[in-house]
Amino acid sequence: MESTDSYKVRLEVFEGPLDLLLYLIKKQKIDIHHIPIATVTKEYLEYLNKKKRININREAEFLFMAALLIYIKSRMLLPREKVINEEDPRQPLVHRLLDYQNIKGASAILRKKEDEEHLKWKRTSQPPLLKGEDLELEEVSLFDLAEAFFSLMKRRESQDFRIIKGKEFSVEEKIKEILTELKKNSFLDFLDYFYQQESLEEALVSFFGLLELIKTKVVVAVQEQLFQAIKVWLTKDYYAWQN
Amino acid sequence: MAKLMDSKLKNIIEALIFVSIEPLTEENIRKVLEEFPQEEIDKAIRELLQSFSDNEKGIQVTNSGGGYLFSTKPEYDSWIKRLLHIERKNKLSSAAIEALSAIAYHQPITLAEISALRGVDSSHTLKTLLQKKLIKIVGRKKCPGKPLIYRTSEKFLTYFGLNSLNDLPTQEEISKILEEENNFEK
Amino acid sequence: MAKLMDSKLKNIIEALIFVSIEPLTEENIRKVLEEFPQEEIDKAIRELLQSFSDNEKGIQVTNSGGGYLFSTKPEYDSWIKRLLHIERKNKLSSAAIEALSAIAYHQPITLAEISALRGVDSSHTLKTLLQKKLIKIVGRKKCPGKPLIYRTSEKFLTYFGLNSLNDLPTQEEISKILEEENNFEK
Repeated sequence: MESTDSYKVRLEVFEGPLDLLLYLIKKQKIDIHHIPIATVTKEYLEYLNKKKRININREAEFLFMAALLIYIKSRMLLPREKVINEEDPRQPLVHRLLDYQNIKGASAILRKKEDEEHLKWKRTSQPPLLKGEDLELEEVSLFDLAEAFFSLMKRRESQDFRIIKGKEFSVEEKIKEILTELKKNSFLDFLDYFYQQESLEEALVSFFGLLELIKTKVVVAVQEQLFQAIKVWLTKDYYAWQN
Repeated sequence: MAKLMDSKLKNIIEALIFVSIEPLTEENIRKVLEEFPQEEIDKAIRELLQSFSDNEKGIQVTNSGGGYLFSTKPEYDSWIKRLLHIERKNKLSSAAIEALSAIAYHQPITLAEISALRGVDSSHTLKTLLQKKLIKIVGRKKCPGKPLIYRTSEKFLTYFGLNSLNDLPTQEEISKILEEENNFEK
Repeated sequence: MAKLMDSKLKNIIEALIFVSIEPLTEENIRKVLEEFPQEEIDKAIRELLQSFSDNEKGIQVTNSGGGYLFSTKPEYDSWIKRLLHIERKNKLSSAAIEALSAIAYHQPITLAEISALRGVDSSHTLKTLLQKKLIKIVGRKKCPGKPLIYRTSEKFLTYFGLNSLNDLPTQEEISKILEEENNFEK
């Protein structure tokens, strides 16, 4: 259901200037191919006049059509040399009206089909047999893709704090990993190490592991100079701790 | 024995359609039943559709949206509304239906082209249709400004009970309804 | 006449059970069918249950969880699993769409970067996208750990009807579509 009622009240029931024009033509039972432009323009303007307040921004299309009608009328009134093959100034408008009329006709049929389909109720959820299965399936369009991304960005902007879910890493495992690295290379570049972590969660768990090691004085973190790389070294206590 | 076999195939297809929320395509039915010959599958589908045609069922299998789907029979609508406490289903606005027709018959189409066909700016309506997933963005037009281009979706077909875009109202049907409207107003 | 009436009641109940998300209790059935005598309703329910007992149906109504419920017959489970497997192969989960969008707009990108963008570990999702050939590995990042870097594939472009990555909808276009309503109401 379209939510904005304001959108629908534009000039009562008419969906647009073509709609109004079509109505005026039908009302006078005129052949669409031979619109008496003078009469129709007059009626069209009268109709607009009756609408006391026209919102220029919203009804601009109606005014534009009025201008177009007046233009066509003036062109038809102006005496000009007869040139064979010269297009009737009404032609483009007639084409638009015919196209539009077809759309209106199709809309009426689709509306009937909508009514018919509404009588048939469909299920909106999977039957219980399938519960528990991961069935998060969706048809994807380019719009979904772009929307997914931009809402992702929005979500991130608004989240200073977020809950991290996903694969689980244990602090114990990370401690073992860090110690293995340290034994191999005698020291560990703090930043390098974290860059290697594949997810934020993994990085956080590793960080906790490192804190644990520092707390128990098994390793020591050293920053030799301000803004320089932080390096982590094994301490003497490591060997004691190991036993 | 052969009889049992037939009805089994029909039953499998019925079960498959039943678990589908979206129309189940013949292609997917064939993929599932790859060991069965095409003719047998076709026959089983026909029999299945047939089995809902009498007055003994409250539900049916329909062929729309490019596949098969279960739904209730239309005559029981009022009872379902009672059960679900729904007075009436939301309909599309006339602007939305009009824009959909414009898109359906002129796709692929840009926003500017839709607006030109309708004579009204259609960006708001398009947004509604996108959100309802009745249309989708399918790329960009190769012209200055590279505007996005739109098409109707599978859901559009299902929504109107159409099996494919070939089932859209024909020019004859449209002319007929336009004539009827004119006569009615006279 | 009475016969027609009976089957109609049975059909209504069938339609009601079909649209219920939860098992439909007898109490609810009676509420909807308040103008019908209890015995007729009971009889119709019995007949309905009966009608699925032969070998001619792939679905059935069962009494479980305090109410009546449609389900597929258990003997067709293996076929349904086949279907779900096929459908899953063809479709993307919302996690996959999200990851794909992160890659599309941020490529070249590493797993760690995708996970950071999404706030969840994305290794599993990435594997799915690789299997579907919507993304590809294009090398390693020159940074510690030398993580693999990913890009969207040609198939990604075809899937979404794009000629090139420049054709992806921009932030402005999407916000315009999504936020037009707010502007409109101002």
